[in-house]
Amino acid sequence: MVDPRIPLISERLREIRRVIAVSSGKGGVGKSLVASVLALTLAKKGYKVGFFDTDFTSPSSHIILGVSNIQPEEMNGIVPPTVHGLKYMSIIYYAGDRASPLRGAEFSNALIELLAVTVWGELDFLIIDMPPGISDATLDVLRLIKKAEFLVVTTSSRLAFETVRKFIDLLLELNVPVLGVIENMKMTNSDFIRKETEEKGIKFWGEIPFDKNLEESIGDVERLLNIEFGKALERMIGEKIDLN
Amino acid sequence: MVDPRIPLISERLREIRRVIAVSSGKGGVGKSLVASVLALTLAKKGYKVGFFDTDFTSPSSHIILGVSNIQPEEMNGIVPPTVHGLKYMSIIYYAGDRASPLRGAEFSNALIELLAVTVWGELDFLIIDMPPGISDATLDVLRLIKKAEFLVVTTSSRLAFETVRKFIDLLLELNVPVLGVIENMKMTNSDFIRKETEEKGIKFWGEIPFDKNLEESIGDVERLLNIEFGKALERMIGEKIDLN
Amino acid sequence: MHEWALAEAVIKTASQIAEKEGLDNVSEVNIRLGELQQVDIEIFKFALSQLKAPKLEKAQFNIRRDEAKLRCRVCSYEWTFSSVELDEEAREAVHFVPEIAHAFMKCPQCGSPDFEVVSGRGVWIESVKGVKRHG
Amino acid sequence: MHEWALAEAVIKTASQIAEKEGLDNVSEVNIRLGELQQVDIEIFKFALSQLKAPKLEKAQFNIRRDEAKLRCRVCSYEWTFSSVELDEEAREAVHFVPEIAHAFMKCPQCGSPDFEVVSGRGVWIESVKGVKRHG
Ligand SMILES: Nc1ncnc2c1ncn2[C@@H]1O[C@H](COP(=O)(O)OP(=O)(O)O)[C@@H](O)[C@H]1O
Ligand SMILES: Nc1ncnc2c1ncn2[C@@H]1O[C@H](COP(=O)(O)OP(=O)(O)O)[C@@H](O)[C@H]1O
Ligand SMILES: [Mg+2]
Ligand SMILES: [Mg+2]
Ligand SMILES: [Mg+2]
Ligand SMILES: [Mg+2]
Ligand code: NI
Ligand code: NI
Ligand SMILES: [Zn+2]
Ligand SMILES: [Zn+2]
Repeated sequence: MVDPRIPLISERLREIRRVIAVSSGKGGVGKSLVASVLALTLAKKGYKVGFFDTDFTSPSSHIILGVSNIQPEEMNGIVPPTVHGLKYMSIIYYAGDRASPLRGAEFSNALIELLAVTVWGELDFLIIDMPPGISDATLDVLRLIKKAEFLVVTTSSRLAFETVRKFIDLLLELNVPVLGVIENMKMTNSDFIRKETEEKGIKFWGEIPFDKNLEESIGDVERLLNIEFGKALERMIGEKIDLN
Repeated sequence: MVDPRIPLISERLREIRRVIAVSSGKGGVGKSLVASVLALTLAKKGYKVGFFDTDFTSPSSHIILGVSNIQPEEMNGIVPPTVHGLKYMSIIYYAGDRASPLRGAEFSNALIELLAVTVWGELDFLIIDMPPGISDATLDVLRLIKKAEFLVVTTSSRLAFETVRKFIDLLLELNVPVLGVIENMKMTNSDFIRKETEEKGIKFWGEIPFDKNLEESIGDVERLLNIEFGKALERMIGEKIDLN
Repeated sequence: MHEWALAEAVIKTASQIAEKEGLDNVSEVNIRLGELQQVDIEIFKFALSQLKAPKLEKAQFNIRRDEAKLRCRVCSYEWTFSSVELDEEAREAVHFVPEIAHAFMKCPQCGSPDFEVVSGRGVWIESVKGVKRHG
Repeated sequence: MHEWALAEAVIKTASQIAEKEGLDNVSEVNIRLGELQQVDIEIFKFALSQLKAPKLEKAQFNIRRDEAKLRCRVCSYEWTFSSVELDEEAREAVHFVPEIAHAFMKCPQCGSPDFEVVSGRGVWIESVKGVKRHG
């Protein structure tokens, strides 16, 4: 018995130039916010951008983007609707605001299904918002999306970096491209994260300060791009991503 | 083929009066800190307390407790070492500081193994530090530890509560006891979380302020118990847990 | 109709299998179609016939329906998908992502969403038969 | 020796199976012991003999070793646990929690830690045989 979906996935991703998985291993460090604002910023610069929220049991990018009442189109597959200039795919189209308790194998199956049937078309960037943990999502992206590059988000906390360190070591051991590390919600001026990152031979993208205006900007993308959070990320994107 | 571990689990947990799973669904809300300080506080009050870190792919309670170089004893099973008065069990005894990328089914198997072979003995409380996500860990605790009560941690953020709401709805639908909700890292004075919690008929345990002294107290349990974080949690425990 | 995407997956994979096994001409492709996904079999068949790849021109597509059976991981109760009443929205969601069943269905005996799809989840290729390449 | 805990699991579960199937006297318990966990078979057997529950007094414990086979989920390469060199620390860790293999081992072909334990993971009860209760 052969699963016919797997060979189709690379075909579906064929016309995508770069895939960036915004990841960490640790939860609550700002992956979803970084992924959303990264995608929005690239779209604003004129790139064709897809955005895929793979945190199926606790999706949050739809809240950040202020999205509701949209559905993909069925056309030789599933065509993601365009939201704020992004081709946006999320499990919420199917689960709505219900809890979707999924075991790892079920998560994996759902991810494979969506990768196999989603018609992204031609994209400059596909941004993937990853769930926390070093588990099915990470392993499946590594296994199924060979061209994925990882952008790693951490906070300044030792608790976050304990996991992030393991996550990065895994990527390096597998020779997977690590685009860089972002230190988010910075409140003090320790350079612990920068040092640890550079010691591993990885680009330190910089710091995003803890932004008091962030919470009230959630759901309003124009504001998100214009507060400190959005501005800091925009600067990093300009400096660190090779956008030729 | 029958898995002989499952029937042994209830036997292993027989002499434990109460099991409290510190959970959320969301990552980075302070589950590990709340679980650790809850366990320490109960132990300080004179209760017999076990503490089980089930976040196998990103454990952090050992950093919070400042634990290293300890190993369980082998005696008709695995006897957890006592750390700061807690019978403490963690995957770090076996994985050390290596990354342990585990798919859900593997997580589940490891959890079952540890539940089957760990000899807790008589306990007043077993505190479980849960990983994020609504996945194998949650489903396995529900399936295997029938007496588990859930203490739910959230932050004030809409992004956190979006997931926490789903998590609570799942528990309520299954008629699982929800001890209460803690609003952690409080920085503003909105009463959104309190209201939402009480509307669901759940006890609101209260707020833990964002504590600037927390980061530097990680690894030093005496300090953890004496900063605002520890004091706030101690007050809640005194008021909200029925400790007869 | 995302039935076309599923058909595309079958065609592409059957071609790859034919290639790997050195089949010049594929005579039959045996497909198992899980009930859970509620694939529209007429559209699916039509898509298969339209998408035919070079080596699959003369292939016959045999489609076997696989009943969807579920088993609760908590209480071991077993039931069939056809015995469950689901509204249109839920059916459509499960059509696209069968795992979404966990958001809409519960074990009829104990109420748990922690069940296993024992059979009848999605689309599978059972076998690809044909004439081996000569030479 | 946590072999005692594993033996306890077998005894307890075999007793439950005997109870459920209405067996008065169990004559044999067939056990499959996965190689990955590196159970000390002498200690395990001794523990089984010491722990015997009422209905299991005359039971014979047949233990079959199951070779540990691994398969990479990325490149499909298959290998055996016995072909891998692991240091003492790693062996001991895997002895307690077989899944910890994912922290210490990689696919010999592609280097991925994303492999499956196809067989030989842990302890299983294959069957419990005996005389049915009369009455
Ligand atoms: N730079 C920042 N300043 C203030 N709050 C932030 C910042 N980055 C993230 N947050 C907050 O942290 C929480 C976690 O962010 P989120 O993007 O959901 O993380 P993850 O996806 O890693 O779980 C959210 O409540 C978010 O509003
Ligand atoms: N009340 C608080 N004040 C300040 N920082 C906190 C507080 N609670 C948690 N943190 C910080 O938040 C981060 C996440 O905490 P952690 O306990 O690891 O969460 P989880 O287990 O839910 O992932 C850590 O860096 C921790 O130091
Ligand atoms: Mg997120
Ligand atoms: Mg934690
Ligand atoms: Mg619809
Ligand atoms: Mg040792
Ligand atoms: Ni369709
Ligand atoms: Ni042992
Ligand atoms: Zn059930
Ligand atoms: Zn491999």
